Amino acid sequence: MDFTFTEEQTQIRDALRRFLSETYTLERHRRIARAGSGCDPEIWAQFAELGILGLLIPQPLGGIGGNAFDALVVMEELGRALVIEPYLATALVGAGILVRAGSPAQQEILAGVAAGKTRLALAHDEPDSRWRLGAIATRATREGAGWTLKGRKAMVVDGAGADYLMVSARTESGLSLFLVPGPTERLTRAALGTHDGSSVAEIALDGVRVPADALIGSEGGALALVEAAREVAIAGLCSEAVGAMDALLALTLAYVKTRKQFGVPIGGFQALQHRMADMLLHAELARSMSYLATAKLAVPDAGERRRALSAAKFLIGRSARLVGQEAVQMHGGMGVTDELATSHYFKRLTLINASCGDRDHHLDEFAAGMITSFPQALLSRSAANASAPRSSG
Amino acid sequence: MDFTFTEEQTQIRDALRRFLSETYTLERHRRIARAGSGCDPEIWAQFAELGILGLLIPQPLGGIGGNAFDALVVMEELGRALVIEPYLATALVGAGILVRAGSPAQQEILAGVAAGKTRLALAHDEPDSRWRLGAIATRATREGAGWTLKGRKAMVVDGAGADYLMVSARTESGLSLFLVPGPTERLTRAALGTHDGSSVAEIALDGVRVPADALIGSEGGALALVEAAREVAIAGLCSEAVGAMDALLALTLAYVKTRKQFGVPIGGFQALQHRMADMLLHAELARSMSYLATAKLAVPDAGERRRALSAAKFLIGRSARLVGQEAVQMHGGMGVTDELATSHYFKRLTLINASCGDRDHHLDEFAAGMITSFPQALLSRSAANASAPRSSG
Amino acid sequence: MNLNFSETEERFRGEVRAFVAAKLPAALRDKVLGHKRLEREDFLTWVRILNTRGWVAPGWPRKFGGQELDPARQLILEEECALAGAPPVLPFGPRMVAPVIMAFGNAAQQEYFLPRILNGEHWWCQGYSEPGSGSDLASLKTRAERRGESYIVSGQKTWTTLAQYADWIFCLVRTSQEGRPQEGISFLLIDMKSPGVTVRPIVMLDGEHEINEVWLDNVEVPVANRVGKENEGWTYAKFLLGHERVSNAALGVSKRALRELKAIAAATPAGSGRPLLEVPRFRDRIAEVEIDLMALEVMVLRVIAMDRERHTPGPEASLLKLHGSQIQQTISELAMEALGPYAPLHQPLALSADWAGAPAGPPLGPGVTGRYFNFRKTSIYAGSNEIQRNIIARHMLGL
Amino acid sequence: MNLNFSETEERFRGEVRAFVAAKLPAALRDKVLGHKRLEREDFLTWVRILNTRGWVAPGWPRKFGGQELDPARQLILEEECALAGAPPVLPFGPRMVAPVIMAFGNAAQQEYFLPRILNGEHWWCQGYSEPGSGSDLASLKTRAERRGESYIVSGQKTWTTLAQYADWIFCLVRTSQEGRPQEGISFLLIDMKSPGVTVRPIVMLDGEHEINEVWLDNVEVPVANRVGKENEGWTYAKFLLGHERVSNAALGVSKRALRELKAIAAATPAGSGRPLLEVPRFRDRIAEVEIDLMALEVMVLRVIAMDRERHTPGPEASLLKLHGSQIQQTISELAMEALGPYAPLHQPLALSADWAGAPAGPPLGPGVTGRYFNFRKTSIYAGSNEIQRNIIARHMLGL
Repeated sequence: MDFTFTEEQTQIRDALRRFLSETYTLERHRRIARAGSGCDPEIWAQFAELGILGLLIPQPLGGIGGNAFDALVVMEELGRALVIEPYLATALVGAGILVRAGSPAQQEILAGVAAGKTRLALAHDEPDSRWRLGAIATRATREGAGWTLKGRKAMVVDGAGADYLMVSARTESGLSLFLVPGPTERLTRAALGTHDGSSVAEIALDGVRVPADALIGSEGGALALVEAAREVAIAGLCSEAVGAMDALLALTLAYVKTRKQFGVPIGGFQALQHRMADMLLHAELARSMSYLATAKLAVPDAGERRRALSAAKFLIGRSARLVGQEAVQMHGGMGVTDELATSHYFKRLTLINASCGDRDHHLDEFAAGMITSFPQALLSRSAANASAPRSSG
Repeated sequence: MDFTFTEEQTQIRDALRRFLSETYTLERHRRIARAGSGCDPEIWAQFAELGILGLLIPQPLGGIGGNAFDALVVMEELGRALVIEPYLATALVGAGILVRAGSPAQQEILAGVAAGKTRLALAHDEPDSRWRLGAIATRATREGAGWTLKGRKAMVVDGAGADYLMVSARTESGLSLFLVPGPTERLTRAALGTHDGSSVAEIALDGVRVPADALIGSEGGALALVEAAREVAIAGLCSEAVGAMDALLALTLAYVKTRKQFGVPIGGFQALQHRMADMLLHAELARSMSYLATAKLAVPDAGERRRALSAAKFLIGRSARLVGQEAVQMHGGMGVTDELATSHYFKRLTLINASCGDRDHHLDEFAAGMITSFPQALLSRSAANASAPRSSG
Repeated sequence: MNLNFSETEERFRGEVRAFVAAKLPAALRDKVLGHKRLEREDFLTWVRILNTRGWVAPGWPRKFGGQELDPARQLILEEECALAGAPPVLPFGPRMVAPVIMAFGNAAQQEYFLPRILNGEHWWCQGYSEPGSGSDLASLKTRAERRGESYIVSGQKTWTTLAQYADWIFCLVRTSQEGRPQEGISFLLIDMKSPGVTVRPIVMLDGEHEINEVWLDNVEVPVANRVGKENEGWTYAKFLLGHERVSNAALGVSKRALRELKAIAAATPAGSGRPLLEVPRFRDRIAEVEIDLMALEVMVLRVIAMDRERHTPGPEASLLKLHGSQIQQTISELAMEALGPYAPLHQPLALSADWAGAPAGPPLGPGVTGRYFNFRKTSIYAGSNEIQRNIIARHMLGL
Repeated sequence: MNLNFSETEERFRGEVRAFVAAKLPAALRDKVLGHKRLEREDFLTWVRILNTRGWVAPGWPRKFGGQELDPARQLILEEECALAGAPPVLPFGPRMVAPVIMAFGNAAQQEYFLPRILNGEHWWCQGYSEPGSGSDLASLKTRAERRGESYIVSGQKTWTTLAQYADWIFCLVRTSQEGRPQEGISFLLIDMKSPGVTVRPIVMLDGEHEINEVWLDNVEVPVANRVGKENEGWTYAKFLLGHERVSNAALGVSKRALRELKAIAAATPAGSGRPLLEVPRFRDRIAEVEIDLMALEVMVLRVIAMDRERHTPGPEASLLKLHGSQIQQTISELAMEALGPYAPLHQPLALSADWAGAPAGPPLGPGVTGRYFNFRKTSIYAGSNEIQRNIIARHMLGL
């Protein structure tokens, strides 16, 4: 067991934190959010400069070949600084899929990703799929050497700004994934803003033609790719939430130590102290589960892996809710304004819960796995002679 | 609207409270509990003397012809004094059934009930029925002019001490109810103690023969009777819980005002003050729902009536849990001993939740009613044009 | 003991229902039920309609133009209007400043101000809170210096709801530095058009403009606009706060919100062909908040009865505020959770009644998440829930 | 970063598992897993078995008979023993008084007492709390007056777990009234057989006898039985409290309890042919506490790693105590709720291993509700959760 970060990870963390604390001020955040695209080109270029856009991309393909814990470090810092740029969508999810399953031609895109020139978006969820990865209605039919895609995608992170979309669709042999350039005929993207300032898109595919080599991986093999991508995204969101909670807790702590009511700092009131102790507990539980989620990404047993990820996403959603709501409450009126960073962290934490499955969704997933993994042998022992009348004990 | 009690009700309350506070001390409670029968003959005789055993029995049948709010007043006081005698089973549930549906011959029993000479018990629930009133497996088959009963009954309050049991059983035309003398051939009663000192029984009916006139009400008409009895019991338990919470809150308040730590009364600590404010809120919500439950007992619409009763039982179970757990916690080590009344109230409140359906059971009942009563018309309006792609807002 | 409304009360409910059905403009109703942004004129339209029936401030004494309606009927009126989709009657005029003017103002003030509250000519806002004084109201710093027949007022008020629409503001100001902080406070009525008054919007976390800072820079206020005696404003301020009894329970609007929550959950597919409303986990939570709302309603009726009994307000209103605010927050949170993956969307244009576009996501979705964010305020404003717990501990538990 | 146990740690786990499987008597295991009442001999039997392998106090330094096992291995040992159904090794001797004797006792004390803790000859109990001093430990009143080479000790200790079985008690006593309350305290080791020592049972709310009052009436204690210096006992007391690091998290026993909860829920019919374990509402709650337990386990490992890193215990143990106690309470409450209508039954006879009868209700039922009642103590003992929150606020948040 080892809970320390490597020297390299510490370097990434320090460099990123320094850059963000100097550059990514609340004012800058607000400006980027107002601009609507959810991505500041200058920031993005700096991310490339720092090397983090190529984090998961092997060196031969233009990246730095980092691992999941490197990603954890980065995501924590992005969460701490309220970064809304679609780093997760491009650098972890999108690049992850191409590294794993892209053809050599497709993988050529990755150098551009690492260099900050190309953005990627996974277009999988649909209007009524509510996080159920298999509930996909979009269809791809063979036409000549290529495919024709028809359907709708919803809530695609960075869907309007991405250079390439990875679109999932049903084919005869199951779910398949296609690499589609962002601007493509018969494909319309409606950009939508979100409460944290990032950008998502609704995408309509009205008979989009793609060539045969647009297929990512094997035909019918997309569900495994999407599941793996979702797992990476969950771990990333968990780390981001931990970073955001750290920052929010620190903000709140500073506030209650200075804000005076009735002549004393409100941090001196025991009722608030005890609630802040609970906030810290929940933030630390969240950190623990974030570590666990990232550690389990590499576990081959799918059941064990998914249970850990669902557990983490559930618990972190719960922690984020408690920490967020309490932080706002302790800030009083200031907490519900746009002025302080407080409300922005609160909103981001709330929206993280609604990304890649909320608390309910993941508790359900976890519980389903719990029942199948429960040793039925214990049952027979306890179920024996269930309800005969007995004399008193 | 009127939230005042009548002069008569105030008199009943005062007389009962005076009697119980003088007589039903914690020591007495403990002695009765230890004796195991769950009923002190002297106390019972005094209840008869006070008139409360005939509370719901019309005057011509030997009682005082009171109403549901009179019963509320009595149950609150019994709860306040931690009375474990089976008042609810005999005077409200048992007598209520005979008043409603008993034959003139059966109703002759009621004078004995009012006089404290006769106790009644409803034997309905079964080992696997888990509060579902319809899940009854006991059967009654016609044999000659009478009936033969076969089956098992579980957790029958005062089942071992009652002079008469009212046993539900399936007949060809549905569920029927039979009046069976306590000691009867082929009927065995195993008395069991509970954590609050009261007594319940497991009952085995191994071919019990009863005459034709043992039938209470009409054949196949028992479910309505049992449901009505359950409603009366729920309202009674709610009132009892309110009385117990009042007493427990008062105890706790007195404790935190006198118990010193670090040189000051612990009631001066704001963290405890805020939690006690929540205890009071929940106790007052419980009182409100107890009033509502009793008021709705008389409503003819079964759906409305049951929803209110389930709502009350749920909310009061929730309040009882919070108030009970917090009271124990605030008493510290003293709270988990047998020595103070605190733990006895906590236990009784916990057990009330497990009587006549717990929080989960009643939330389920309420929610089922909620969905059927939800105006489906609202649905069509909102479901219209659900998922077409749109331009950004 | 009888928990039912009386026959005459039910008849009154029928009258209200009929009146609202006949008089509430459909466009305004749809705006309210569709959670569109309400403009100044929307509120005033409804005030003028209500005033034709004397229902802007029906609890006022007859001599001031009221109907002396008892609290139960006021509750019925408020609830029926809310359920039918009428805009709220804002409390600042009729339920906040007016009772103070009636109780402590002089005849001239009563004659001038009260009718203009009823007919909507004066929109009032509240000048209590300051940046440094939230829960600790008495620490306020805005100063009023006497100069002849005027006060010269300087300072800053904040959290001033809809001050951008207001004609008048009632202010607590410091007229003396002597004694305890509570002792040197006076209660002034200030014309918002006075030179030196500046309103600056505060953007809320949902991006909307609902509250403001009000800056007072050497504003000249006639002494005639002081209510009651100099330096005794704290008494009036407390009187005013004690007057807000049951409306903080937000019974009517929470009933409407619950109805809407069920509609959202019924329209949300949750897999296996079931709507979310039938998923036990979610259904349970809706059921629980509905039960909480039932209990709140009985509590409100009990408090009304208690007030009537003893002729003076008690501390129980704190219980109503505490529970009522939590219910509002729970319902708004459940509605957001029902949206599931669509919860993040922010579509401010869709909140404008003029916008012709169709919103993305579920039809009832726009505004839902913003409302959850916005409703965090309900446990902060009107005496934070921490303050309510302090009041309960002190005045109901004797701690 | 690596959250897995190392290969050698996993090998150690295998050794423990094999040892327990081979050595734990089946009757004793069934008694533990069946929640029968454990007698003095049950605990001692297991201590003697563990001692054959040096595992009674495996973390002790080798020179005192320990194995200097690191905390991770101690955790593995404790967890495997708990899961297999071994009785707990009570902390009072090996993990409470022993570290104090090792750190501050003299050679004679070390030679005499330590081996007797390992072999079970001395059963220790804890004389800290007094009726008037719960959370406020330093306010203790038990007095020790020096008379020649003895102290004469008088006072009352309380909440003394299993004092009815104990041979020795370690006591905080007041040897001086000077200075702050913390300053006049000494740390004495007292033979329970000394004249003047009386043990009086305290019946717990579940009807069981687990804790006691210990009365000290002019008990003569040799000065040689004082650990460390006179009037410096507070330092040793705090050292002792700081030493209980991760075992308050109750990881192993909670894992066992969760396994049992699932078995109960799987064996409970809940209508429509489904067991309670598959009713979403109930299943959700089990799932949530299982997730909480996962998080607790990682937290425990993190705290162990932190301690190793900085060589000194930090305040994080308070987080473990807080979370661990709540998990214990939640599991015990869910088990009770699973019993449904049978929860009220109290069958104390069924808790005796000798009883030949069959209990009423569900086979796993007896003791479940009593355990829920009893486990309210977990948020009260070992520093109440209020005290833990105070510690967290002060030492981790700087408030």
